[in-house]
Amino acid sequence: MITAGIDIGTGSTKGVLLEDNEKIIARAIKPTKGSPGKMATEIFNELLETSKLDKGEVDYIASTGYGRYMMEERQIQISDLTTTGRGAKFIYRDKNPSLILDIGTQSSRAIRVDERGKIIQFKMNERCAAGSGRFIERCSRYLVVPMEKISETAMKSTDPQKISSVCAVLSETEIINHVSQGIPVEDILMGVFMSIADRAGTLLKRVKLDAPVFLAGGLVHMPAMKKALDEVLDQEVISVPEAHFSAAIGAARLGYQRLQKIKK
Amino acid sequence: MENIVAVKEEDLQYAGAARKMQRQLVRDFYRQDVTKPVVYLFVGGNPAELLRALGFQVYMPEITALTMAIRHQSLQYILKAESIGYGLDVCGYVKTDIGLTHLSGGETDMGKIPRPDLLVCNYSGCSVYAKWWEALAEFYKVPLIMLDIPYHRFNDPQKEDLEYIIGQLREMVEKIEKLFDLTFDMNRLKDVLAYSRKAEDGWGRSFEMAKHVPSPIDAYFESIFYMFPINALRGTKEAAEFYDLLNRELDERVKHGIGPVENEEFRTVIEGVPPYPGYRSFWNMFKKWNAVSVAATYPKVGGMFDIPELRHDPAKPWESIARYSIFSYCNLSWDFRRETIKRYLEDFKADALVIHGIKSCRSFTAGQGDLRDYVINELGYPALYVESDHQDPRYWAEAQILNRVDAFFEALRMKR
Amino acid sequence: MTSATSSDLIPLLTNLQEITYDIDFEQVHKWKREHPGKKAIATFPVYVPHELIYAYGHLPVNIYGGGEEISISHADAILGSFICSISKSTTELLLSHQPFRDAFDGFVFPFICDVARNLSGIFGRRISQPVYMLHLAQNVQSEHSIPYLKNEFMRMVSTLFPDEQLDLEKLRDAISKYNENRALYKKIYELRSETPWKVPLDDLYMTIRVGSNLDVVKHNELLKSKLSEYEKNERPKKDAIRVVVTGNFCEQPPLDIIRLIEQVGCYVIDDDFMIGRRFYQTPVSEEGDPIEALARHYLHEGAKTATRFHEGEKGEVILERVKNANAEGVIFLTAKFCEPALDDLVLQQQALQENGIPSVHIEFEERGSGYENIRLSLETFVESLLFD
Amino acid sequence: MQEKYVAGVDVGSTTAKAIILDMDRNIVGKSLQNVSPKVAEDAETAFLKACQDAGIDREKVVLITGTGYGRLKVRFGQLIVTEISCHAKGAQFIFPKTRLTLDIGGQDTKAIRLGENGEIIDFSMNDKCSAGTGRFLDVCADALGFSVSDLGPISEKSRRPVKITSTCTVFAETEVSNQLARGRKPEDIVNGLHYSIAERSISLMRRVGIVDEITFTGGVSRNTGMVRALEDKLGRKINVSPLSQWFGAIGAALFALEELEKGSDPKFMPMEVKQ
Repeated sequence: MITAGIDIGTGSTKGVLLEDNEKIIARAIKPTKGSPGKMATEIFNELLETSKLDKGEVDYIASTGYGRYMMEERQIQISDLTTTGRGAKFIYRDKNPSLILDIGTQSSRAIRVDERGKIIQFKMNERCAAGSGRFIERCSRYLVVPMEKISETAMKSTDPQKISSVCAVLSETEIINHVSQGIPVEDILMGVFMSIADRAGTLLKRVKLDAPVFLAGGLVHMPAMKKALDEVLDQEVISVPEAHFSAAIGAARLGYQRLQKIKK
Repeated sequence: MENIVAVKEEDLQYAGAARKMQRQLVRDFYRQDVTKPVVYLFVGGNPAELLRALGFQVYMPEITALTMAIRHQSLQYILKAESIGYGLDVCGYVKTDIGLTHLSGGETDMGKIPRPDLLVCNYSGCSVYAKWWEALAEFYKVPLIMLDIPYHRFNDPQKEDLEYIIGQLREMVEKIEKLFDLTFDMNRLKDVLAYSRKAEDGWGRSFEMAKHVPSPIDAYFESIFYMFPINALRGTKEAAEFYDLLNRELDERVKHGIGPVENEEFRTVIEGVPPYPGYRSFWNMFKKWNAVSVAATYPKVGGMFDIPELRHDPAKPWESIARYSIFSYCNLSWDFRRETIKRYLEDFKADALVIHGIKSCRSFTAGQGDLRDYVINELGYPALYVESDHQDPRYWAEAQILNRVDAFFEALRMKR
Repeated sequence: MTSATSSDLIPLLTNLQEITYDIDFEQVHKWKREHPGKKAIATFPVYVPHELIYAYGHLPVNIYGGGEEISISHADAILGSFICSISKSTTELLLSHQPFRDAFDGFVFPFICDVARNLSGIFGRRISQPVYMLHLAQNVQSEHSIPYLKNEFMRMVSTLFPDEQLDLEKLRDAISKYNENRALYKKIYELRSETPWKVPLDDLYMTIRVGSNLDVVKHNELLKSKLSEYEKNERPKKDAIRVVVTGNFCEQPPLDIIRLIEQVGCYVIDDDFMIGRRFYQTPVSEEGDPIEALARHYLHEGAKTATRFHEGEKGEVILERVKNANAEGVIFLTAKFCEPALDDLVLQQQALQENGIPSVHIEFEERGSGYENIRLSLETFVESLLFD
Repeated sequence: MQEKYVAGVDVGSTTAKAIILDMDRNIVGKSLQNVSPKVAEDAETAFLKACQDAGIDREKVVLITGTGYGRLKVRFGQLIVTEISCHAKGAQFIFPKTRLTLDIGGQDTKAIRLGENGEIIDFSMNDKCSAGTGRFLDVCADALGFSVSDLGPISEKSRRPVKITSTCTVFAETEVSNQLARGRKPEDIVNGLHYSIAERSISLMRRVGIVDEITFTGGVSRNTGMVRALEDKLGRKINVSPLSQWFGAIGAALFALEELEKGSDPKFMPMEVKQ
């Protein structure tokens, strides 16, 4: 049986095709631009192309992410917290994770899951976005360091300078101050990662930080993010690139679950 | 104008004497051994005299919290409290105290903060007090006594309000006698009250001194240091002696025309709780413009001791404690607060009002914008409003505050 | 006071939402036209003894800010940045909305929190009508609290109505009418607990809230009519989870959020929306000194909400509510910057966690930035209970 | 008499502006320079470009005032004045009857009340939150895929402005995306943003008192949609000038000039300069 999970996020849209709840036979990712609904369809078509499957051969489509209601082809929509928990549980299945940290474009979430990946508790960042990926994008623009280089640059830091402001935009004033005091760009950037890690730490403590932390979401690629988290959380956080697809995989797996139920 | 003798401040006999003694009192306080039962009280309108007379060691978590903030140590405790569920918008005092005492065992680099044996909630001017003590009572499983102080709304507190407070004070004493197997001794209370009175008279006099031009004291930035004895040690001999020393130092400064800045140019009244995490920087913003605060409301959070009728009185023990408790600054109606600020602006020959609003304390802050409007449009004084927090350094945006303070004094100078 | 006839109810039934959220207070203006010489008194949440005001023949009205109906343009400057929406929008109504100022002949702000208390001083400076800050007694154990509170209640009415005398018989009558009001709420909530699908949450909410604008007699009529409507309701039963919603509500969540809770698949069995109008579960004594009865009831029978001092039972209170509602989880829905609610939340969530009861915490504002994050949290919460 | 000039250099969070004045208060040179992490260099570049624009040697400029957030980076200058004083002064120089100025800047929005002689009576700035600042527009323009300079013309097409309620600049981006997804027209969203900022700006102006004449300064004042929204909400005309971005720098240069005329020690010299 083939189920599709499409995660329509604010930054990018991700999709997977899952065969019999276990095997990922196709995946796709693109930045979300324009209409989220159309984006979802595009990703879905790309999945069909890669897997050489016909639309009719996909048994169930589950959408997730902020645009989950906008995908017309969906059979069900599920919140991205639920799917991230399930997906991460599957991706890291041999390590039996219970704490998942999802740092996305607009918000960060700490999720506590049970044995099956079911959410026991979760916490999202409060209304200001200073703890999210978007903040890094702004810093990249302001400090004139391209996004691809941002992690690499930050890793060169020897004396990170934390940002204390709670507002993403007003943090820029602080960054300007750092810049004008002649603090090197790498130290400011690493400080930015450290500040995000600090906020993530607070979220994790809210759901109780008593186990290894597994990363999901867009920032899993960045070594600087991992390094900052390792330091702030005082443990080695676990991250694999595939975790970027946590929500999509989780959606596909929950889709499979629904399908089983319907068939009964 | 006094005859000015050219003397350098450091040559004076009492130069820095009060500040030195205050530092010593703080050190001694946090290093003292715990030999008696410990009671936690709030600063505003508390019955410390009664508890001292009953034989308690008195602690005020607000003072510990601000001491941590001024030493740049508050954030770690705030984060600890947030990690057990206290929200971003909860009062920083509450979070620092819970993070420090309940969650970290009270260990600080100044000494250990003991856990309480008794909590007395002197509910005067701050509704968070009740929430805070309810939580501590659950964390520590110790008795909690509510002492409900009615809000000040009338020109004189009415008989019924005083009776209500006095009735509760007597009930409190009886309850403590039973709980801790103690005996209340009126003579002891009167001795404690006499020390309080002496300290309050001295503290009150130091406020008056700022009427001199130039003012010998910064009635905000300096007085905040000098608040420690009146708030933490009121009713002790040390506190009474401290204000004697302070006044000697101030008399000497007046004699030689010495003030906290070299060349007093602006006299301000300051309203609001200070930004402890950025205290020094904030002070420097004023110093560089030769601005001295000549009166301030924050030093009166422990009591309006600039008004002689509101000081403790061994001749009227119950009544003076009750009357005092209604008039802690945060328990005052906006009518009274506006009048007080008007009085300060006029009596102390001030040029302007500076308001510092904080996120944590809505009791102090909610309505300060209305006050600003009143001062500018009804009294005709310039007023500046800046905002941050008294505990949480995440709200201290130095560049922005500096910008506002500089622009304010630039404008005052241009008008001259 | 004229008693309402059934035909009077028709506009209420057809325009429920409009009347509930009317910041022009047309119902109040109408009442005043019908009762020349009588006054309308605005009372801020959570609790003010309306019976006393009603006993003088005047109309007590609960005010709940301007919600989404008014944009904040003046109030930010007066109050500062870190202040809850209801305080800001109430101040905005005062400063920029004439029908609001004209509707009321006096204002009462009870000491439920520092901001509400301070509002009394801001209002007092800007209007000529009497403004009273009601200091509700917090010491439930002291024998001095009842005499103090009796005196405090009388100070309130003598500030509002300096030249009028209180008739104790009329006060007893008022207590009886408000007791009926409370009994009707209780019945509706019992019906909701047994058959939640019959009582739509948003309709129930507005039915209670609209009483803020009405004479209690008329509101009792409305409640009776609604009760029989709900009893006959044949809505299908949904596969939804039973929850308790708590927020120590002074500031009311936007109607869209209330609807959202039901939309994502919850039956709200117990809530404390409009807690001020449902402050007592038991009737106030109609015997003896009625002023004392009100004072005693406040001290010993009042709702255990965060804006009152009540020691050592926060966890028990919420556990009891969950048990009585036979609920699967708790939604904490608190107003941004509401310190009392944020403080109590910690102890309550701890108690739930220790007892294995799932809960979720959501913050709201009157004029939020869309409800996407709130929807996300609610859906996740429901999914965590629904999916295997 | 020797040929002499003064300069004002306004170093903001995104751009640095410089103005050269001659002794008769004529603007003889101006420049605009993007700000990079090398703020001090950018400030100097802005100054040199202005000299070039005026066709003079930098040595002819005898007194320079730095202003703006990066004012301390104007190390080649002698005076430092906050942009609040400078904006007000610049606005009153161009529109002498100005009694109230509104400056919507990158991170700050400020309303300044002025007396007849240019003295600042009162000022007010946005609080700890960036909602209602110029950055709010930048972010939303980005989300819509427009450049900031397009916003004015686009909003003119709007018939039914969308109500934007978000108070957070970063979350406003989501709101904009959601509105787009719901099929609202871009012009209506842009117009809604303008009204939302106008509302917040007017709230700030109220704190100091709304009095005639009002001059709208800063980069955002070139946005015709923003001007229209403000005028609509205020119910009166406001002054705008093609020079509005330079008001801070003009004011700064005027302060320098006045100091020269006084021949006295620089009075507006905060302590940082001495450090």
